[in-house]
Amino acid sequence: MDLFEYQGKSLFARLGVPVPEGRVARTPEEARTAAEEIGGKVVVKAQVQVGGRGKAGGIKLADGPDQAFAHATDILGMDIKGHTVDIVWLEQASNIAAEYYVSFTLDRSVKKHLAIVSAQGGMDIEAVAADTPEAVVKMHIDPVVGLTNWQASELVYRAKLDRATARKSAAALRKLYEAFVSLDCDLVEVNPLILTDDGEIVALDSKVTLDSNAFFRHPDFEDFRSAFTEDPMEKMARQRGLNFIKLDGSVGIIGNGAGLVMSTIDVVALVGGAASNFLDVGGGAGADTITNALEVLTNDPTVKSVLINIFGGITRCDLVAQGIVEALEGLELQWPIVVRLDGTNAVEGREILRGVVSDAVIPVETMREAAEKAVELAGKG
Amino acid sequence: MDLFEYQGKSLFARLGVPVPEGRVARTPEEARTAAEEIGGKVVVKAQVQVGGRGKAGGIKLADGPDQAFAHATDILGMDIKGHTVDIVWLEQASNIAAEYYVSFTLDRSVKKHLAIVSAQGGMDIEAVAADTPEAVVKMHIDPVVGLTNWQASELVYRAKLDRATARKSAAALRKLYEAFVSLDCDLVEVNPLILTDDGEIVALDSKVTLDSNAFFRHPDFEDFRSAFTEDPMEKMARQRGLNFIKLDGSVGIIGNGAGLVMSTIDVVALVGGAASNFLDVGGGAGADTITNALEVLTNDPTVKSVLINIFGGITRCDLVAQGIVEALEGLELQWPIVVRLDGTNAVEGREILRGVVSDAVIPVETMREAAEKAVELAGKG
Amino acid sequence: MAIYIDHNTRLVVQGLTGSQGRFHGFRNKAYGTNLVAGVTPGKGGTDLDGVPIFDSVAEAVAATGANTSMVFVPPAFAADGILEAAAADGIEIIVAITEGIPAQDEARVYNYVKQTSSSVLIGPNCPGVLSPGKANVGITPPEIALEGSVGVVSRSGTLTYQAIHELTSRGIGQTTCVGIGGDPVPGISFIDVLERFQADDDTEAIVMIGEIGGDAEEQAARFIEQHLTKPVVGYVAGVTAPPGKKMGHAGAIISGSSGTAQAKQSALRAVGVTVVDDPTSIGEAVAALL
Amino acid sequence: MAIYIDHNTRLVVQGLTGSQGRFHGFRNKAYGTNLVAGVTPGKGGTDLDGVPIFDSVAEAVAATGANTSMVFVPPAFAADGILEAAAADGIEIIVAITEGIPAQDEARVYNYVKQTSSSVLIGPNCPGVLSPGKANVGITPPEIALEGSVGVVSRSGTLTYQAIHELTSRGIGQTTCVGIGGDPVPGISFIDVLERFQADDDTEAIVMIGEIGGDAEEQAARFIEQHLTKPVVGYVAGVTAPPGKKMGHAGAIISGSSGTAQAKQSALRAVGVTVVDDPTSIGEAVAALL
Repeated sequence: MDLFEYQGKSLFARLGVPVPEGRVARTPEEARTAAEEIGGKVVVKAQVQVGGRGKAGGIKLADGPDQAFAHATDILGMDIKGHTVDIVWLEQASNIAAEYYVSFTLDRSVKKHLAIVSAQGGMDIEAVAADTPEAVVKMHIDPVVGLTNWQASELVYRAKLDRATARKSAAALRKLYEAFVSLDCDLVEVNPLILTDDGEIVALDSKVTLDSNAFFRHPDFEDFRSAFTEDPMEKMARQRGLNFIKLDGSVGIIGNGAGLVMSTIDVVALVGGAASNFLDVGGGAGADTITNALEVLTNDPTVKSVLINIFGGITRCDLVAQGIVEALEGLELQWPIVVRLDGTNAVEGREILRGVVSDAVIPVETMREAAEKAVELAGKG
Repeated sequence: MDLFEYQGKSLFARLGVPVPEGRVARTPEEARTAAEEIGGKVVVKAQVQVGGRGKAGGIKLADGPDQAFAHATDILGMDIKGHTVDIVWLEQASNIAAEYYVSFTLDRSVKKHLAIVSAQGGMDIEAVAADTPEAVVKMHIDPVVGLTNWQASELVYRAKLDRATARKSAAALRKLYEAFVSLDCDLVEVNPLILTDDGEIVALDSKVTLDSNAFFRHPDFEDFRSAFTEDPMEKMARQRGLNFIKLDGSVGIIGNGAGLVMSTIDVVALVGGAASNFLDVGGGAGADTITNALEVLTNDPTVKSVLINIFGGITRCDLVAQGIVEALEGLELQWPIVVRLDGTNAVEGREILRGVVSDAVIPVETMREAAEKAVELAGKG
Repeated sequence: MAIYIDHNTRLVVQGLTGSQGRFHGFRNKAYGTNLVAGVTPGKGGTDLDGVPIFDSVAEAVAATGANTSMVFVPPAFAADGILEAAAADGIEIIVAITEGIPAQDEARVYNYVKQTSSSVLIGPNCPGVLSPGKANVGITPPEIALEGSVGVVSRSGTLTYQAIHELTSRGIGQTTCVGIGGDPVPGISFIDVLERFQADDDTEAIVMIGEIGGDAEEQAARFIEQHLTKPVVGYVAGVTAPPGKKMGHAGAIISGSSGTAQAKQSALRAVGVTVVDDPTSIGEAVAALL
Repeated sequence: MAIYIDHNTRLVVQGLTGSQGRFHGFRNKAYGTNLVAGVTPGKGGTDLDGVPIFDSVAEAVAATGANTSMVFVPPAFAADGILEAAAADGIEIIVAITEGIPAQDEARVYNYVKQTSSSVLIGPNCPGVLSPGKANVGITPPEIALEGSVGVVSRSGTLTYQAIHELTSRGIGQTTCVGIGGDPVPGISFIDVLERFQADDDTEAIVMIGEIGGDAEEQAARFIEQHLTKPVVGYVAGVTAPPGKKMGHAGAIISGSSGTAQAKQSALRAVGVTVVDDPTSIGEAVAALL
């Protein structure tokens, strides 16, 4: 789960990473009050889960409450790469002496954590890495013992961060790594981590991705979600325990297992169609799960046909068929459903479907055939 | 550094290990007040750094403040194996359903931590281990990852602790191990760890040895010492950075390095004498260090002669000789000093001593010769 | 022959008394797998349908000679369960089925097991291993499989079934089918399995199913070029996946151009792998190679 | 020949710019040890009397080809320093001189280094290694040593000097003198050193100095019985030490009857070691065996 900048900073503060003092505002008036409370010059920053907000005009310096009000008026409601700005973060303006880049993530390739540090933060770090790779220092960290003192120190010196404040930088790296591990993050990125005029190290931005598999250890993290403006369909799917992502085509896809669903989307594309979504019912889906999945798709006007592709393992095909029958009875479905069932109890499932076969429910034998039929139907719809 | 029971329990409480509510008392009157504050039946326990206080009458149950006063009167001032009782600990009496033994320490033989757990705590655990070794479960713990959940669980089940409260016992083991590691202990021993009538797990005793090498991480630990009645000579030596232990003989020993000093004591015994102390000046001793060491020994009336045995490495023999000369000038020494110098700057050191050779300062060539001479002089003294 | 599991497998199931553990453990037993023990702390000394239950893996191994453990415990405890299995002398193969283990736990456990144990870790979040006609340790429905000469290895659960199904429906049997799981830090990787298939005399061809994210397929391609003489049919899911979107597997995150399905397909084709666009074509492609 | 260090040693000193590190590092250099670098974070790019200083061991190794590191950093940072040396590719030998490292740090570092690195850790809290005529890495005063054919291994610092002195004063030289340190969790133990002396053609006899506490001497006795053909002279300090008293080395704690000097002497005598009662007799005893 990707956090807003201000949410990530609240986590940094818990671990003792210095962050500028700031306030959240959802209206220009709140922004004015926030600026008054903070005092002095403040930075008004759009809170969106996408990069490039600075270039898009989503970050502005205000010399006081009135200008904060004006900037918030401009920024709130702004569209940045498809994300509408509902929240601004106002924080004390910093005197920047140097801007660093720091991140911690998992390097799947070597199955260890990876630290990336550069003295050239604040700008497009990918461009820095491409143009001057030696300016971007990478180091693997064994998750068994974590980031050691010597590694933090070596990162600071190899990346050529300011030598006079090396210990403070190394300490900040250790705390950010501690946040990465103890808060179960998939990513902790700070760009820029700044050195201030008076020699302090401060996290001026935050990009934090939380591992939702670990929320049982951090029950309060669920609260972060309340700040997000979630797509209603994605929210509905999530609340029903379904893994849903909206796509651009017209064939609704329901399947069990992420790999099979991805593959189904590919095959739909291969035969000339386009999926309108990714919807994985997971393992062990019951009749209810299938009904729920179909109900989610009724909210999507772009769907013209639906493909249900199930290879039963834990999932039983008879329950899937039962769920389809129940959906036909209880929901007003506007599109035909192509169904392919294989694996556990497939024979029983096909038998159940036989009773409802019509122009609206079309059983097929193979995945490819299913894709072809669903695409054909979508073209007609 | 060995802690008193109540000090160890204060550390357990920090980590969330349940301990009975209690108070310290140094007078019978304080004991009465403590018993009033605690309420109900209380146990009055002598605080001494030696085992076997129960058998010696150092633990008594009181049914209220008056009896607590009476017991404290009996116990305070009592001598238990050479230790005078200055402090009693009063705590709420517990309803004991079962008594376990638990300890965590380092197994030097395999260089890993060792957990020892038994369902037969409360009594002499060494006898249990000797008579029924299968009742004492041992398990090694890799210090790199520490005590895992499965290990805590396996310890509980293998040691046959109460199954209904197994999770609580395992949690207590984890917390005690956490104390052992995070508080830098050489030993954490709880005998008994009890199961109460109402199903709680409580540490009813504590034996904690702190690693003084790690005090830089725990500056508050130094405060524990204020409760100890330290031997004045040992205290004086400690304050001067000398490693001193009182022994029973008449030959004072000063040397550099624990191994050399131990060896010197052995050789003194070999030639028929007995050392009055162990005094290691450590590496890099200066003239002051030697003067300090000699001054410590002036407080010991049992000393009849002193043997200074130095093999200079970091330590320079000329500085040692200088220290002896200064001590002769500044202190009133009641005994002769036999001096053996070898290693770094030994030639210079012997040259310095040549100026003060007398019946009171006798340079010798070898360690054995030094021992023989010192023992001979002690016999005359 | 088969790899990882066969007639010599002596299986202990950690979490056998849970509903999933029980269902799949006994389905594996019904298939002929030698299920010797279950482990559930606190239930030691009882039995479940004749299978003895122990408080710990060590006790189960001591009493039954188990050499393979299947981990079916909830995500919050699964990492600890893997450590327990790896620490038990005698457990050679650990098959971790559990889905949803925190990534930080996986990273720690993977590295620690590698540093301190010779046990082979398969998964977590994988369908397990099936050696048709010999043993099944995992959740793959065994009736779709057929004993034969093709090795199957896959990052995706249901696509593994799909691949097995395509082979079996053409009468092509399998030596062993291995689901390595799609999590960020899987135990064994493609390379480990490819190496075993190469060394297995009965395996004549290999089916490898990849997906977007990471570079495991690219690493496998380099290994195939250097060490494999047997023909490989490959399939990679996620060709049309939008960049940067998570697709249910935490593993399936595309970063920049690396990790795309196209890049993986190209890498595999470049080393002679027959890459198909559609899982339905897997059977056909293998048939053409045998 | 010599063991651990010789003419091929390329030494980096962690903490060379501290007063102790400087004194001993340059005394080692003066003896002929090839001191190639110092490491002090923050002082990288400077030099000390012509020896280049680096911010990290990895940089020092990359720039100078150092293969041996001596750790001379304060106790609070020494465990981290050992980890750094062990992680640096190319560092084969780590000699940790620092005294006073917390026991919990030692336990963690020892096990982690063993699990993840092939580096040999000597110490901590040891006088180091001296191969007379070849190299000195540590704090042993080199002028007391003489090149020759006796190997010395000891848990105690000053008793090592004493033993070397007794040998040299009788004209008996040494191949290598190794102080393994008296801390609760030393890196290499007697057995590791005895094994190297046994394999070293130039070493004809061995002097082994033990002390009370632990069971390292008893373990060594078993090893001597099974693997050693060269004569060994042993000495154990602490015969008259009162039970249960600490004698300055945290290691020197007696528990019950095991770990006593008498038990150690008996164990060594039982496997043919010539055990002397007095360090002054070491030279005589060795002379009788050669």
